[in-house]
Amino acid sequence: MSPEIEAYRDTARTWVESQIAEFGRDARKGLSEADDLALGRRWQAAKQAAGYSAISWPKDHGGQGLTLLHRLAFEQEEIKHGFPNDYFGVSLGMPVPIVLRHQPGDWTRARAEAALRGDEIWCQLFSEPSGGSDLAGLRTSAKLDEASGDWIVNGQKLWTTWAQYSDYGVIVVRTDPSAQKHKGLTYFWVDMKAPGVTVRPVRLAEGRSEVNEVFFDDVRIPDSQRLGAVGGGFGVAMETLTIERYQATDPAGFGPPLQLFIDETKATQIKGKPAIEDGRVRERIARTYAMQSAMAAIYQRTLLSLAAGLQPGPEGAVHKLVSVRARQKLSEYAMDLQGVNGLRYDEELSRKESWAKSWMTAPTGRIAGGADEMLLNTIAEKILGLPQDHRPDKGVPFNQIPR
Amino acid sequence: MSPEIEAYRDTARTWVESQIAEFGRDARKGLSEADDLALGRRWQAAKQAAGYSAISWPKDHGGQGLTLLHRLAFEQEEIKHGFPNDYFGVSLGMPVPIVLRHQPGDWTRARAEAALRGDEIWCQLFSEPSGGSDLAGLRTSAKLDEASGDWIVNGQKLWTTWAQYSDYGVIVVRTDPSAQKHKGLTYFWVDMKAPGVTVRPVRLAEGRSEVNEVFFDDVRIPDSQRLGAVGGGFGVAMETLTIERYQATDPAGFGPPLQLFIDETKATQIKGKPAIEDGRVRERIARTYAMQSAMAAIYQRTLLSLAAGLQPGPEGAVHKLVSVRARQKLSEYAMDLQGVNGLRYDEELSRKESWAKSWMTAPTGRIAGGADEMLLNTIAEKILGLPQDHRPDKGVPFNQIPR
Amino acid sequence: MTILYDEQQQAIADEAGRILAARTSGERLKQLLETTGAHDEAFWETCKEQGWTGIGIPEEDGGIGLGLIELGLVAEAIGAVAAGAPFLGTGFGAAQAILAHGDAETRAAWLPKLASGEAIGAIAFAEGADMIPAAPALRLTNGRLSGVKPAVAGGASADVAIVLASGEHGPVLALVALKQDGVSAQAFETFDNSRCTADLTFDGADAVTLGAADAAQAALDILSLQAVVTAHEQVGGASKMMNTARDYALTRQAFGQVIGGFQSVKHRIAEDYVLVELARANALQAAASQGTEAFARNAAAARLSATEAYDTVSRDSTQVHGGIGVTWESDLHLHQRRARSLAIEQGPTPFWEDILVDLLAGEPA
Amino acid sequence: MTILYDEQQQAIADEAGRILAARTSGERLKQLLETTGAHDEAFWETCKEQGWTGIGIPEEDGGIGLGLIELGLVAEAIGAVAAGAPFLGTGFGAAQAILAHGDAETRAAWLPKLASGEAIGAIAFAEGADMIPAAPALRLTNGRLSGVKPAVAGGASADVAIVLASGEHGPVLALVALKQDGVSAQAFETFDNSRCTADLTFDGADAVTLGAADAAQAALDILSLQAVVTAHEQVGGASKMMNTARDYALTRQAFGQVIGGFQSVKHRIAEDYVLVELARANALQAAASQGTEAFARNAAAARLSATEAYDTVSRDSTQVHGGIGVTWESDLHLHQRRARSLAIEQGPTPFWEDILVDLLAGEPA
Repeated sequence: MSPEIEAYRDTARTWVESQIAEFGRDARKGLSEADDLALGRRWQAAKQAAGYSAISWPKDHGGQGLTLLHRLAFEQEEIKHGFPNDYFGVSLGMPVPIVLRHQPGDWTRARAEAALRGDEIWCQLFSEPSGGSDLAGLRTSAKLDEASGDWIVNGQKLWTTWAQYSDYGVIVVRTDPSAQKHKGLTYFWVDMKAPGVTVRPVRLAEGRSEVNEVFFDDVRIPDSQRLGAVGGGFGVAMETLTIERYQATDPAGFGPPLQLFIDETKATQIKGKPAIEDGRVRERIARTYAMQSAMAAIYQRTLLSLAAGLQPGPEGAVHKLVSVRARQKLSEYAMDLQGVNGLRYDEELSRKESWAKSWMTAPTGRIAGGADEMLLNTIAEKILGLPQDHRPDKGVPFNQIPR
Repeated sequence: MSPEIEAYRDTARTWVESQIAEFGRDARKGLSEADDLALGRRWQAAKQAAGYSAISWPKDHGGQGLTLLHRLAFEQEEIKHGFPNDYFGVSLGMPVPIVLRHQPGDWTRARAEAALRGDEIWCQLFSEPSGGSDLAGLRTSAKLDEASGDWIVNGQKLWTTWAQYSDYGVIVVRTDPSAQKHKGLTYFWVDMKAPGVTVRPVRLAEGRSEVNEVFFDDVRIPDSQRLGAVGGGFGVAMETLTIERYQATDPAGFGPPLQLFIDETKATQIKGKPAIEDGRVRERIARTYAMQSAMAAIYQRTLLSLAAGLQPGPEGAVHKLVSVRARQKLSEYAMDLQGVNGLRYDEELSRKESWAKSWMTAPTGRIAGGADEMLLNTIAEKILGLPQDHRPDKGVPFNQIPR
Repeated sequence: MTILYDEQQQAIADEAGRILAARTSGERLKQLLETTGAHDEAFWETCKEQGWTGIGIPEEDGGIGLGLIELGLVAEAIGAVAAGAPFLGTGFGAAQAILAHGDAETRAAWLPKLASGEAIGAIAFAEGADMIPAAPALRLTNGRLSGVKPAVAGGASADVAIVLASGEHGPVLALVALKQDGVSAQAFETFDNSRCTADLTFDGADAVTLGAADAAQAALDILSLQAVVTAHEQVGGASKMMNTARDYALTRQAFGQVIGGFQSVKHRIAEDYVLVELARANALQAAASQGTEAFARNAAAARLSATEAYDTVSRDSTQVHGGIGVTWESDLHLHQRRARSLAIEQGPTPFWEDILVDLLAGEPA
Repeated sequence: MTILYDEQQQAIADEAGRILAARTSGERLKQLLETTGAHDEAFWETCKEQGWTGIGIPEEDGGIGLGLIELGLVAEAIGAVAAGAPFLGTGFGAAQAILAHGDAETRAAWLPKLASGEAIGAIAFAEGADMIPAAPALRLTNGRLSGVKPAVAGGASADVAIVLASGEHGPVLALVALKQDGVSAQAFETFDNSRCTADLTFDGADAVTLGAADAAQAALDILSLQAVVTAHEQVGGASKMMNTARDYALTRQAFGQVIGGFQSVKHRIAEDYVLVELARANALQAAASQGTEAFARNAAAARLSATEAYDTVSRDSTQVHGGIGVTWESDLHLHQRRARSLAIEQGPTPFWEDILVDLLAGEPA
């Protein structure tokens, strides 16, 4: 990487390391979620004060006006220490930038500042029970109240991350059910404290509940909160999803590092010999290393392309497909190698520290943000030019698609 | 199995073993294909004389009038010794029985007798270049010559096994291109020596050429050679394919037995120790054994079901999918374990004796008689009741399907 | 023995499935996940009431004297509902150890109670990654046990355990009553709490040496028998998950069609069907070969294919369900968890691979 | 070193691809399959004429002094056409051995000839399954070699070989001219005959000991360099097979649509794309790290992912093609064969897995 980025990274590292005691992994151990959120807000404020939030946003949006490479350099340092930044990832990643882009102005600037300080949180209300992968199949409706000019929203969103703590959200709704499915959608921002909005956390198998069901019951949204044209919601939604395309990635698929597997297989035995001497274990270590090393090289190449001003392709699909699937299998095998001790489960350990936790949370990782099948379609269609799947609902008015 | 079948098997084994010297694997070594075919005809005649051909055919078709279980018992004994029976498998398996069924009579009886003696061979002309898996997409046409009442056939068949040695064949052709694809087909038997029939062997990657292209150039077929109704050809073709559903199977996927792998890994080394002590090798032996042992148990269960008068399901699809795919991978690994000696290739060795030959011929095995994808569709649709694939050509007149 | 079920066997299977469907619930299983060391009382009562606890025990010892095939069928039904207690399997293992190596007194003391379910049995051979330790850390000296057996399935509730310990002249199998001073069972958090897994600590507890000449071989024989029962349970779970995925794929719509119409979904379920059928065939073949020379080999093969099937199918079924599949509410995670606890409890895959290869290679390698 | 190609490197790749497409043919390759020990003269002439033989050799030794990245790009282009001679890779290995361990005289005698392609080099370390035998059966005594090196790639045509032999004080690397009395090369039938594989038999042949202090380590270093070149060749072949499958899937119709519209085909090709991209990334990363501490690790990783990619993609591509894919005429089998010969020649997968784990674990295990 360029010397400028490396210098920036060094400065960032020094600052980040000075914050570990107050905000790092150990400081969070044992906190209630409310206390952890409060700590998170302080961490966000500290980053903002130190000039490390919104690194790649334009200055007139309240950002630092630096490049994506600066942001990624900071995030690579930040990610190492388990800071409480989860609550703000969606908020600052997509909803706030899209609103800034479509409705610049004082009110929005004030919201962005509050969000950057961690005082306010935004969520993204896209998915619905009727279709996780099929965004355009959504059914939540908005009807125009001719008298007031407001839109009246009814329906249900699902998988809305951090909705339970959100002050605002962006939402796609169906405003014309007689149009084809992609064409009858419109995009708004919405006040999550408005009457008729009900948030209900969804408990996941592994116990976390950062995702929610959100019910809309005659919720009134002024037309001034519309982003883009009536019927243009699908386009704005796609624009939203592409804002934050490059994030710091993890070749270990957000599971434990391979080194942990190596260390453990040195310490455990198979038939009286260190497990690492067993060919089955060696095969898995070597294959995993080769995969992770390639993922890291691809990521490095992406950064270099960005630095060279090139627009990189959809490598993210490859990364997620491969790394999370591999993590799931390796986690299972690591549990096997512990023998009966593989049954132990410590709720407190993170998915990067515990194979059992990593295994337990892997299914969520494989589904969230694009299931394997969708990622394969992305690769096949966007990169290789293979045909789209047959879609019987194509060109059919939404309200005439059989359910 | 029942004592009756076991007694039959014992008798058969004794007879089969008495024939090894004259017809077995070693007797065939080094023969030209012409000489091998001649030996094969004598082997077929010997079986016929001894009452071991057409074991499960009705007596009035020239068979022994015994059950499928008798036939399978004989075949399990026969298969062990590499007799030259390949040339007659298709002939006696499908074409001759279907003609006997649809056109019983003296002429057909005479043909069946000649086929059972090995004097005549029949082939099955179904597949075409335009569609291996999509039988109903065939394009070879037959037009009725109103004057003579004969059908004039033009087109090309492909993958026709042993066409180069065939005296007769059964063929499906398109007699009505304006009908939907399944409905415009008609079924005939055809004299392979008729004017306008040209057979050209297709060389496969591994060198064998038991399959052929067959060209039809204004070939005249009398209407008396029609089997079934005009337009009923697809049904007769399906009937043909279900005649010979149960054959002696091989859990090793017609590749080398697992014992060969075990023996070799005892004799070769990895890092100075017998390869069989290496976990990678152990994993493959154990997993392969488990798979093969299950396949054998399933086959055994099928036989018991048949014996109990039950109609077993499409287990054949499972068998072929799993066993041949596994054979391909195991063969590759066996080659790896030989190190640089894995490069050696002996054309003379069979795919059951040589890992390299097994690997080289595995792709053909995975495609012939149903590619993996078709087998998975069979399992998904026929057994699990999942929907058929989208088929844009469904219900469309054949000549209006885009190509 | 045959490998087609007869009518009586089919009736046992149907009845077990019917009763379990009526008496078990996902809600109760999820409550058990949130406690440590508790089991589903209603399920265990059912096992006792139906006589399932006595299936593998001879009539003269208080059981009903059926075989592995019948027990396997019940285990398969149990696997389908991911039932909330491991005792049927662990008790079977304990009973088999007593049948094979116990003297008349031990048989009389324990078999009728195990057969009726009045006593809960457990097997405690493993120490960490070592399923059958050559030199167990647990020591048996002058009839007294000292040391720890970690992570014993059912250990939190069991009344009696069969342990592998180091005696004066090498490894021995011993029977130890667990409700005595000198024994403590420490249940701990697992990802599948109704397995009642516990560390058993012995501090001079009374134990009876069983008459197994070769204790390691005897332990393996017992594990093999248990493995066949477990393989059926795994097949039951895998089959249930495969069918759940199939049913979901037939109803869930996306992009204008049921998702079962997409080959990615359709072929995945078909591959899962194949894994289940292979595992089922091996499980039944193993059960049917009890007492023959082929049994050990068949048991290992059954264990391997059942573990692969249940792990894979539960992974795939969750994937087919998408977001719904990873919710607490969906119950799919009950099988995800059970697939792993069953995969580990009686020896993970590498252990059984080694057992099988040793058998196939004709000598320990 | 960077891991984005610069313009000059891109030009080398484009030019190599263009020339090879013009000068090679599947027909000629298939003729070579039917002879033993012959190679594609036109291809080898092209290598010499284009200066590819000298890429990895310094200018002062008669080469053109470019690096692994450039040689890798040429190898990738060669892999795409499954070209009919292994000499570019084997000669590179021999030259690297001489560069690292040869004295001035040896360098002067061989490097210019290897750089011009006048001499063909080969590497002969392996003995059967053992890629780097700890105690080679080939013996070097008083400057004379005796014994056999089996299955040496390029051995049927090579002028000089680097061998690993047992010297008086343990293993040594030695250089042996092959066109002398006392050496015979016995080409034999392989499934990929243009590799010119031969057993080399030495009967008192003159040989020069190379100054490698740790011969086994030196042999591994040379194999690692060769492995990176081969990884590029494998990536070239895999990528070609992936694209061939893609193109076929876009044109071949079945059931009324192009087969690329079926997810079973579409996702298979997408998975193959992933394997190719992983392998490509590792190959380039390894080439770019030549001379650094990470090189050995990167080379092993590159070798592993390239072998997996080429084997898998050629298997899958054939499968996507259906019946046409298994015909002699289709040329796909040229890649099927090449995938395997490249997988084996420089050490099969288990060998490289062990190398990599030893490096990662910090000590030989």
